[in-house]
Amino acid sequence: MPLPIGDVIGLMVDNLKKRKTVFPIPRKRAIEWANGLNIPEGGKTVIYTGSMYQLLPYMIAAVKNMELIEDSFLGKFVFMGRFFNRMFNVSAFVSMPKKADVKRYKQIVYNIAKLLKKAGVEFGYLYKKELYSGTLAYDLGVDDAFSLQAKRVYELLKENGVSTVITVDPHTTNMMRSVYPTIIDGYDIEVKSYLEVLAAIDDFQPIHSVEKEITVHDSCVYARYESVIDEPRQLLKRAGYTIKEPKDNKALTHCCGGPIESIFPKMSHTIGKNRVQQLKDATNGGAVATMCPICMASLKKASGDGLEIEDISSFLVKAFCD
Amino acid sequence: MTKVNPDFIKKVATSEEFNATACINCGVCTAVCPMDVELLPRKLFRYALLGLEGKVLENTNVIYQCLLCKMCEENCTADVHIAENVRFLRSYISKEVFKL
Amino acid sequence: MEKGSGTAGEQSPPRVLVFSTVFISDVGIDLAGSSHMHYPPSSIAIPLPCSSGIKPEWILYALQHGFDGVFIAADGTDCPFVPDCTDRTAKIVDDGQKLLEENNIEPERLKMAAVCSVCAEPFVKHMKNFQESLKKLRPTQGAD
Amino acid sequence: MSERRIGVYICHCGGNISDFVEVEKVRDAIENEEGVTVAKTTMFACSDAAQQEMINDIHEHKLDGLVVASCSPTLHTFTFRGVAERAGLNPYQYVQVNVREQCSWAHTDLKEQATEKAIYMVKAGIAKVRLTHPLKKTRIDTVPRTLVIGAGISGLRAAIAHSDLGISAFVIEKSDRIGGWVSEFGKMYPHNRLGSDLITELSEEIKKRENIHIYTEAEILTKSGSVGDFDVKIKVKNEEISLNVGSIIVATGFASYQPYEGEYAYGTDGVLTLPDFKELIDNSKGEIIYQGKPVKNVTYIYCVGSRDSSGEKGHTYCSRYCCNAAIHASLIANDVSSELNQFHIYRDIRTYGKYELLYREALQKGAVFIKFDEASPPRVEKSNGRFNVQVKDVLTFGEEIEIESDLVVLVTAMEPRENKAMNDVLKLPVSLDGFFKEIHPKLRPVETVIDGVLIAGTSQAPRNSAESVAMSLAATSKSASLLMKGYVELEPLIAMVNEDTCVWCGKCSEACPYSAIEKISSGEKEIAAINTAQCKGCGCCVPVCPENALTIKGYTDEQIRAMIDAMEVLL
Repeated sequence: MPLPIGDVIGLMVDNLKKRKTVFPIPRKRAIEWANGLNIPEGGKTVIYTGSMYQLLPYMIAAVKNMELIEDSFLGKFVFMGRFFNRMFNVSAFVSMPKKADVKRYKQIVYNIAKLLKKAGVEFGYLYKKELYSGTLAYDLGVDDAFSLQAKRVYELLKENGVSTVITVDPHTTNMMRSVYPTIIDGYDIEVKSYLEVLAAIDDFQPIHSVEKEITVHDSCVYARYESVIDEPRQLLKRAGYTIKEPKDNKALTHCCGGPIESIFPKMSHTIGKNRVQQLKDATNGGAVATMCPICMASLKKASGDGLEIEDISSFLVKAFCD
Repeated sequence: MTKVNPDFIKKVATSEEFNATACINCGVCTAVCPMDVELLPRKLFRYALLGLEGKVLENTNVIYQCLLCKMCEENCTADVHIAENVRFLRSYISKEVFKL
Repeated sequence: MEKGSGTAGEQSPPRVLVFSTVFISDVGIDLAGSSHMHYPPSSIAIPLPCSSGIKPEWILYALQHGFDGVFIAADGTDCPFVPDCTDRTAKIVDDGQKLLEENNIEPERLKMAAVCSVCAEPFVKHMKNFQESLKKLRPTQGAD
Repeated sequence: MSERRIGVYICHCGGNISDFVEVEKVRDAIENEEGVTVAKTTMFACSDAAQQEMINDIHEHKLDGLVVASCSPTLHTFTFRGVAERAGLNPYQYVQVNVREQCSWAHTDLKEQATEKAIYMVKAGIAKVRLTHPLKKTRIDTVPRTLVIGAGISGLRAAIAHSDLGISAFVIEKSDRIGGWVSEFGKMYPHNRLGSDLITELSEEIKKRENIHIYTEAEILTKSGSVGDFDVKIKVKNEEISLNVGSIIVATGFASYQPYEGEYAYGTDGVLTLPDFKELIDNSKGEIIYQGKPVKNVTYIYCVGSRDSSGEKGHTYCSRYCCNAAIHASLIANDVSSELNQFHIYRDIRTYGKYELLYREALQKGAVFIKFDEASPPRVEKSNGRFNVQVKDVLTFGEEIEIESDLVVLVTAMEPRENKAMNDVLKLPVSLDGFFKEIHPKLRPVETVIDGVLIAGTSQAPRNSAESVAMSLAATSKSASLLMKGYVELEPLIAMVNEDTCVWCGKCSEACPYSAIEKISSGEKEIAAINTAQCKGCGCCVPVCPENALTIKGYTDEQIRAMIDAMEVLL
């Protein structure tokens, strides 16, 4: 028996409305990736994480719990969680992330910022003020909650004088670049993915030589929603990697299964496995590069230990940074 | 036997945000869908267009199973905004059923 | 040349001369062909303006010169020339059958039916039935 | 050896003939026939190149006879007569042999026998040509007047178009008013003008003209004479009037299919035919009210009386106009009441061309289209004053759906009008569908086998008013090109008298349906003489002559015997 959809969504929506994020995590956890980078607070151009990478370890843990109760009688009691969640941060209790996961996802955002710095991009960060983009609420069709969140984000950017946003994941890119303008009148924020920013800087050249075959796993959202297809390839190529393409790629990329993980964990896993097979068929001892935290989590889970899967930024820092 | 609900047609099928009338029923969307669920998305949209609210709600699970990955949309010959339509059905259910 | 009938075991199909009409029955026969309806290829049509203009002598001549039967695909009531075409053609058939009898040819070898401009199916049926009934008759008397 | 020099061309017709008849074998079999000078096969005998080749051969080999073995003579007799004429060969020394419709297509199952049959047919054609003589056409002066039968939009428009060209038109209309169906229509697509306004406009235009005469409650009684010069008797109310016209335009329109009792609950209040529904909405303002109750849901059932593959109750053909008409009506209904819920239960939507815009508009306005299969038609039941329409939707692979409706509209077929009395006079061929039949749907779309009698509008096939008017103008241009030339040339394939053997018994004259045979004196005796303008070449006089003195040119005793002889060969 699948989980009661309405209640699972309700849990997330309640969180979004009350705690401004779907999976509430301690604020300091969300910003600790920036330690040691000396990124100024605020500024006209800011890096915007939307907490996507930082949330992932918590989501992985939460889904694990859901998976356990998906087929058990406990599934019926999810609504009770929703009821208590209004008073206590239930999801934070039930989902204790693995330390290794926290570290891995923190490192990715750190790497991205490092790449931007190395390329000479000047940017700030909103630290504790930064908000979740609301993407999950949007996907689940909870329009009121989403639009509330979108407006919060826009107000935040305006209050801090931000005019350009550099995003680090496809979902936040899509929300801030393509969806917000449809619900916010006069929306005037320029939004670019860090991959687009880096690819456009011709002077940004590698300092270490790398030799490896990398299979590119396009994110559905980057490839089909935002047409970010060439940039990751350009950067990998510039870095010196040999690019491999899986059977379904670019605009016809195969989904990792991640988007439905919070409601249909098992089905999501099957989709992930199908994709992993395609990636394995293309990869011959090399690695797979993802560019979305959800893709990475789904594929890692589906592949077990059989395949090296890393965020594209991890491969890029090896060539471009010291 | 499922009853047609004209109000549902007014709220969903003819809503500007739901554009499945352009569908030519070719079925490519269903063929390329990684979910491999017969109902997604062609038949589901057909239910919506016909005003079969009962059938749509009966399949709430399937509506949330969509990955919104847009593989179908990329291959759609009739330019149906499939992902947006699915999202619209979810938003309908969120409001009308889950009361969110 | 000789007629190939009479070879033991395999009798060649009866040859039928069809007198058709340019505006009506020939059009019906055309339709049978356009619709790829099959009838025995040993039926061949000579189109005339109107079935009321057929000479009984021609019928006798055909039966004496290699044909086993003559079928008049008459205009019937569709005739663009004369409203009483059926009666006129029927008289020709009467006269023709008398002429055949005088010449020791079975009158059954002459048959008439109205075939309209869309009578594709009836025509095919007539051809098949007429061929069958001709097979039951002895070989043509007057054949060379 | 014959002194004749005949060219024989055997057509592949792409593969229509050559796929089933070995044309080379046919050529080989006939090339040594007596009189054959040229024997060729050709891919498309009707192509310009092939025609030119024939002309060159006629010149080069001084040919005096031409045989083309190809398709039905109905299609290309005039084409190849033209070829002969252009090459200086008398067109009546040409014979077309129908090895397609009457051979290759009819015997696709027996290739060998089809080839043999084709050989006989071509040999017969050669035998016939061998006995041809040059013939001349008869010239008849035409009268610049036309008779239009039917005063609907097609007939009225044809009358005005004739008048524009200086040709007088007599319009006869069976009913007591002009305008036909269109005069009863409300808003029409795409201009949204009222049908009744269109008819008023035509009628005003006609009033201004002196050379158009309209007779209502009028019927045709008799017709004699020939193309260019018909004598017609008409009955107007109780009066008989004689008219002399050069052409006749038949624009008698269509009838609307009447569903049988119980067909989709027809006969129950609230089940309407499309014409009834149009009347209802044309007279509605602000809200559609049926029998005192407001209408909220309307369900249309398409193809009622059309596309019945069994042909038992309805017609087998598609009525073509109805998808457009029903959708257009539904949009007008939507204009009257935008709150209306409309359900279209269809088999295939055939809103061709610009009518597709109507379909789109209907979709945009929220109409629901449900596709059904002929094998499981919708069921209509009435309960508590409303209809419950049940249908299996093909596009959801047979989902059973129930629609509550206040009205059920049966989108009914167009069918041929009952015209027996008229057609007893005109003798026009009728197609399998019951509509009047043209000589050729593409090449001669408004002409009938009766020279000078043209068909227009829905008397010929189901079509909408725009298409009907287009056909009526096509018929007008055909009629006018005939009448404005001042004369027509009649086929010379008519009767002739053997003056030596004729002894004037008068039997031929009695047999002639056209009063074309008269007694004349020739030297010491009386003989029969043929009036070449009256004779139609039917041949009715031929078998009645006790002296064998009559014959039809092109169908002489010698020719028929020669054709039979040519086919008298081993099977």
